[in-house]
Amino acid sequence: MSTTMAKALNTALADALAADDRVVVFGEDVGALGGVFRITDGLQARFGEDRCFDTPLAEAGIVGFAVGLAMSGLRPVVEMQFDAFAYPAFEQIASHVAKLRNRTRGKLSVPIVIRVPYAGGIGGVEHHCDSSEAYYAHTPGLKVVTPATVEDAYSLLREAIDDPDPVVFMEPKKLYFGSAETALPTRTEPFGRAVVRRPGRDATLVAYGPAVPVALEAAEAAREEGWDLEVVDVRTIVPFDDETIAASVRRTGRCVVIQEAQGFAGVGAEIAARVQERCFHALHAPVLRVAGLDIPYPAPMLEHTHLPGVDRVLDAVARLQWDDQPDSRWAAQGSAA
Amino acid sequence: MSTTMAKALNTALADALAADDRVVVFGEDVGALGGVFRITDGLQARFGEDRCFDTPLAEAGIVGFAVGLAMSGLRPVVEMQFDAFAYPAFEQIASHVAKLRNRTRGKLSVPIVIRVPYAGGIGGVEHHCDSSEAYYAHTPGLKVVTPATVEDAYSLLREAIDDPDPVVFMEPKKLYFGSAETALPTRTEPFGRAVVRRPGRDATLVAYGPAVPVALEAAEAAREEGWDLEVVDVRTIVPFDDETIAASVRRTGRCVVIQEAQGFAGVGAEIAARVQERCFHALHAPVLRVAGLDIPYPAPMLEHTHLPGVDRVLDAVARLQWDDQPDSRWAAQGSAA
Amino acid sequence: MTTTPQAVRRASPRTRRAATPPDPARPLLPNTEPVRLLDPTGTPLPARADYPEPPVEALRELYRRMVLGRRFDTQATALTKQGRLAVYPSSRGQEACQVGAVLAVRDTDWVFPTYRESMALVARGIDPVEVLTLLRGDWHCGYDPTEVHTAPQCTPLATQCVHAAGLAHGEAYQGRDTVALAFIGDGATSEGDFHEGINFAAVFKAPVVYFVQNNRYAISVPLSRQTAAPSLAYKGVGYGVPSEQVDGNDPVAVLAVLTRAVAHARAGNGPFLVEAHTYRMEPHTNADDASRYRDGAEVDAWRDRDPIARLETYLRARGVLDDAAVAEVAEQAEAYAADLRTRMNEQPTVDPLSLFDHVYAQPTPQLVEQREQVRAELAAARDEEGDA
Amino acid sequence: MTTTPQAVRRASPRTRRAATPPDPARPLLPNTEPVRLLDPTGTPLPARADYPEPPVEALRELYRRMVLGRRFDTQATALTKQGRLAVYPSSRGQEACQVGAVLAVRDTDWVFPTYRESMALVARGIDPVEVLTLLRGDWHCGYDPTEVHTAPQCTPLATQCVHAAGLAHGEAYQGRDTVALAFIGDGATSEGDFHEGINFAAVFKAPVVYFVQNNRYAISVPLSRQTAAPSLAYKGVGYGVPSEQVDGNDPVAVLAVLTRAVAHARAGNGPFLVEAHTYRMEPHTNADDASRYRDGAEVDAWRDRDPIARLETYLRARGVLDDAAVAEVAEQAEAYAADLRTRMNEQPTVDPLSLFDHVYAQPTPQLVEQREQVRAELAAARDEEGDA
Ligand SMILES: Cc1ncc(C[n+]2csc(CCOP(=O)(O)OP(=O)(O)O)c2C)c(N)n1
Ligand SMILES: Cc1ncc(C[n+]2csc(CCOP(=O)(O)OP(=O)(O)O)c2C)c(N)n1
Ligand SMILES: [Mg+2]
Ligand SMILES: [Mg+2]
Repeated sequence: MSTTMAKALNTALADALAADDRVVVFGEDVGALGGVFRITDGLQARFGEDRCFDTPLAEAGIVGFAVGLAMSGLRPVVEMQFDAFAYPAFEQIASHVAKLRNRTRGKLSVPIVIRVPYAGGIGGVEHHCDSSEAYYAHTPGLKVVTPATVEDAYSLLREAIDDPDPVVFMEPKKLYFGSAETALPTRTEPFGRAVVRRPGRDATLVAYGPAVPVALEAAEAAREEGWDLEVVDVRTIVPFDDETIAASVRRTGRCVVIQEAQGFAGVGAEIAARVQERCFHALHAPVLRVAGLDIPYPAPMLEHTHLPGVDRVLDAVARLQWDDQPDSRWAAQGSAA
Repeated sequence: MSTTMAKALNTALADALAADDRVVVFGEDVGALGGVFRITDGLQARFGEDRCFDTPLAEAGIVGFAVGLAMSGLRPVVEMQFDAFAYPAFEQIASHVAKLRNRTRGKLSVPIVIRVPYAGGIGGVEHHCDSSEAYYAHTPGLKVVTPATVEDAYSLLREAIDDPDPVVFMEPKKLYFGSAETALPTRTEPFGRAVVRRPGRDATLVAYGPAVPVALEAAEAAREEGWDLEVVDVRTIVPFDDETIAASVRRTGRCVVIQEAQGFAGVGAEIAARVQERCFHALHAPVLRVAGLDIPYPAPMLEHTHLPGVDRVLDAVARLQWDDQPDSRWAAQGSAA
Repeated sequence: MTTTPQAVRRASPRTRRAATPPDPARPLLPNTEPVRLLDPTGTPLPARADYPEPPVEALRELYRRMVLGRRFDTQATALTKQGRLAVYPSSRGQEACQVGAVLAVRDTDWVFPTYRESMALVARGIDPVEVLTLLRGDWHCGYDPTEVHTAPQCTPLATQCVHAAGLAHGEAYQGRDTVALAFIGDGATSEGDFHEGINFAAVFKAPVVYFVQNNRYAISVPLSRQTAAPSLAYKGVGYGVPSEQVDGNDPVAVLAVLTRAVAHARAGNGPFLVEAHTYRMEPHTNADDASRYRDGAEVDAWRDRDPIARLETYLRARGVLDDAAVAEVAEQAEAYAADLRTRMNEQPTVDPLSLFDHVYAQPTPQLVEQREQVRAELAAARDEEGDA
Repeated sequence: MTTTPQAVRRASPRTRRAATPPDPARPLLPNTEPVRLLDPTGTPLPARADYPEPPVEALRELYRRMVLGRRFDTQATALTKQGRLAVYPSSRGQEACQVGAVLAVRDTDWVFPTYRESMALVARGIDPVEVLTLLRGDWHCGYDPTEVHTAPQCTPLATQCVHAAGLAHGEAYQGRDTVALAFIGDGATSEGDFHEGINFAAVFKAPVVYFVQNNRYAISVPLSRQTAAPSLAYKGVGYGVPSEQVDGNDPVAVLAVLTRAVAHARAGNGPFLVEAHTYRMEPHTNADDASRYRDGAEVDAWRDRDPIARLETYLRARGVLDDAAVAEVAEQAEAYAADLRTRMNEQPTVDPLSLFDHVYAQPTPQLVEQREQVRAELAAARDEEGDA
């Protein structure tokens, strides 16, 4: 039967609450309202005010409170209402959530899940569409996971809640209400495994979260141009699956990395750097990146200009030097050498 | 005469305060104490409590207060006492400092300088040695600058204070008390220009901030191995100088990027990705990175294990496939293809 | 004999009071009951020395702008239904606060609004189309903050409390007697930035009035989840900031209390905290479903405390407002709404390349590169259209 | 005739008081003067009903641990001079707070210390070498927090206030009557996390005692730059949290006030805020130069309020402490310091590869890769040594 990602996440939370008394779900408007995206819909009614509750409006408070609850033996799952509204919690996340296990040689662990609805494409106004995954991926001690399919949404969230380490669980807003023919519960590949969503011979598109559907669409469109593209879904940014991705690129010899976030010093840069480190002699062209512009996320009217779309992906694929001519794109600013 | 970077920064602040009434300097312990690193030493005595003052102990407050002061027409220069203690200000930095100009179509600008003593190598305890530059470099609207020489410390800080945009000014703690034979004031290359610190033919070492002296030392040591290495100092991470770096790598055909920060999704990844995008056909080997380990910064006794040192740089240079044999390093995990 | 008078003096209450030091909290604490000058029916309560009633002309102007404000608000809500606005947070029911507060400050003072203050901004005289620019889907705040002395509407909660402290201190530092008026909601007082902002203002004696509209909900979360304090106005004493609470649906009281708070700040006495007890009649935004967290009975109860009806009744009773005047204001409001409607129906033109203009004063080489890419894409798209 | 009694009644103070509602702030506000049971010379003040004096056995133990604590503190400072510690923040002068607070809680209660609380932790019975592990340059907190019910010493200021609220709520949720004792300094109360932490505790009625050691400085910054409030204890009312201030150099008063605060929390009444007025006699850390921001006269004035001398005088006067007992405690302290000295002189062995063990429960493939690289480097280094 048909299920949305929102429903899969909601069911994963319900099943986790039912399976383990130590699981508690809290945040802003997650109780009676069920969350502004309804991901916690019905949980308070079913599990009671103690297990699913609203807190004072303070994100550092929410995350720090979760740290304390975890110290007492619970398994908190907190919701940040929107990506940019997790920033007030950054110190708690970077200096405590990420480091407490290490600071105590594993005596204290912080099995917290921080759910972050992120990225755009939903016509949201300023501060509601940030792609903040790189901030967390660059912080040792955090796991960073982002589902692109309904099946993964359920399975990865259950795994995140069971995981002994803190997980920043990045939920692509624009995929919340896309649905798939699937029956819950689902169990997909574990953390640390990327998945080939579409096999192809000519080039590899590496994407995660909101960029995965874009990659698949582009691969479809590329067939007309005669390109047979492989699409790899990263799924878990930390831990990262070098093997699957390197294997794919070694096979295809070409690679484009796609992310919605602003490009500079983003996760896509890490992927591009890793791929060329590992696949240099298999590459026929540089690893190219398609990313959001290096600007503050622009509100509804112009978000389509910002978002990496099929055309930009195809442009990049076209620049993968099929004629084995060096890419002229950088010549303008490059030195003559 | 001999001058330390600390003195150069202190003089730059004094000269800026003297040159422009709108400049104010504040933060924690910057007044009577002159800052825990004495960078603001003597400023309050010379310019008065109005121009250089201590604030309540709250970093979001300090940065947000600076935003308000900038709105009133002043040019605030704030000190974050240590890198990790800027995290409480992350929301103010990412959602306001970085975006206010854009949100008001340039009607309101935020010419703030946020000084961040960062990185390690000084035997500091936990939370006092983070390398946080990537968080800021990934945030559009911020300029991110980091001096590696005494001359740049003065010149870049003066330029940062005069700049119409917010600048996160990252000061490598371990270089504070290194000195150079130079007379202040100095005027060096402007924002957006990387500088070749050491010319060489065989390979390019790209580094910034605390990694620059390491790169120079490594280049010196490499001569014994018969390698003539070029060293490029990035200086300003945002805006980034593609031309100088790409020109160097096109010349040498090999590149190692060095950063002290944990490697994953760091600035070094961006540099590596950019270099291979622009210089693919000139490269004889993949662009390699030498970075801090992906762990929380380890306190004094083990920081030498964490910090990228000369040996690690030389190891990387040795893996630049001088014999044109593919790097076997990744074979273990790589697929057979 | 001689001992008696001494004995008496020693025993006298006055001496005893002098012996125990006065409670330093007293002058900072709010009245235990919200200040109220009109009862809910619009009947005047006994005049009070601490909050003199504002002049009648001010009250008539207050009435006029509240009517305009409500009409603006209903029009904006209607525009969301027609898809002309991406989203709109209504402040219906909070007219006394929205309008009363801005009437208490000068044009040269600075206002720090949240997303909730669209009505306050039009009451301040800002072009409603500019006020709605962001909400209709553009990427900037619409108005020029330096011209209207009003910060962009602030969404990251409570962050504006610190900006207001800085702006106020900076203005004073430059010898100007500007006051900063910072709006904030009940929920946002739980954020660290509220604490840091009011504390900075107090320590630097910055002229800021922190105006908390306690409308009892933060989206769906009731006040009981935000604080265990007797009321939010009791937060001031912890910062050494004098505080007051006011009936937020009593327009006369709101204007009276804000006027005193602004005078306090302008006189160099530092910040002042005001909590207004009010209620949001509409959902949080048009996208919200309020039935999930509050029942109609509660809303109905507040309908009886309508601030506009309350003021109208009072002004009519005082004989300074008659049918003609009421009709004229209503007309003005309709004209205002009609003008807004027509202007909002024109689809604004936004240039994609403008996205690169204000990220920095000068775009970085990286942004120039990206702008050229977008420019090329747009050209290609135009060509295709041309071919088609 | 019949009217007279009524008239009297109407006029009587009692009726008038009943007419105006009681101030809800009253029960939450601290005493206007810090609670004090001994004067600075150690002379007992009149007993008070609200804070009964702790039993004499507790006071003798308090004295013993304060003497040990101070000896530990001077020893630690000495170790920095010998390069055995990377840094040490002394709490000399704050012994009454450091020891009095931990004696007020049970072993099963949780303590949330800052970098300043090394003395409090040894007073709690944690091995001093473990307490100093981080400060001697290792990368972890030394002790097992789950065994000693004590969080790692917290450096990011005020962040522990939120953890304490969460821990306390989680314990209650699981049916345990644990109390959380959160230490915090005067400067750190300016941080947003103090505000958010105490507010969460208040809203969830979590059993937390927030204990502010107001030692008048945040490194070099005086209290006047942290707050304009009458005193920090006045922050409680804004959260609905009862508060008290105490003379932090009066060990008997500190123990009495903390004991009541802990009982309040354990009884399910929610958090309690205590401010202790005290003074840091040493620089902020051994690396600090206090002469830059305070003069010797100020320090000398506080020397006269030494908490240990104060308690000793009192206990001797009460005849429950004599030369022999004092000498024996001094001996214990010397032995304690000597043991610490010897154990700290052994250079600890730290395995570089252990850096990878606890970043995650299982190292990521990336960390495994990096560990192998470091392993290889270490092997190579050993070989070179071998060759040499
Ligand atoms: C830092 C931050 N966290 C969360 C949000 C999402 N959010 C927007 S409005 C709102 C409720 C605010 O309630 P209140 O402060 O009472 O103001 P009101 O909406 O009632 O006027 C929330 C949680 C936000 N904008 N900023
Ligand atoms: C978030 C944060 N900002 C800054 C610092 C640096 N710092 C360490 S101690 C200190 C002063 C703290 O003063 P106070 O809270 O009064 O505690 P005390 O040291 O007096 O015990 C500062 C600014 C920090 N540790 N954490
Ligand atoms: Mg509200
Ligand atoms: Mg202090």
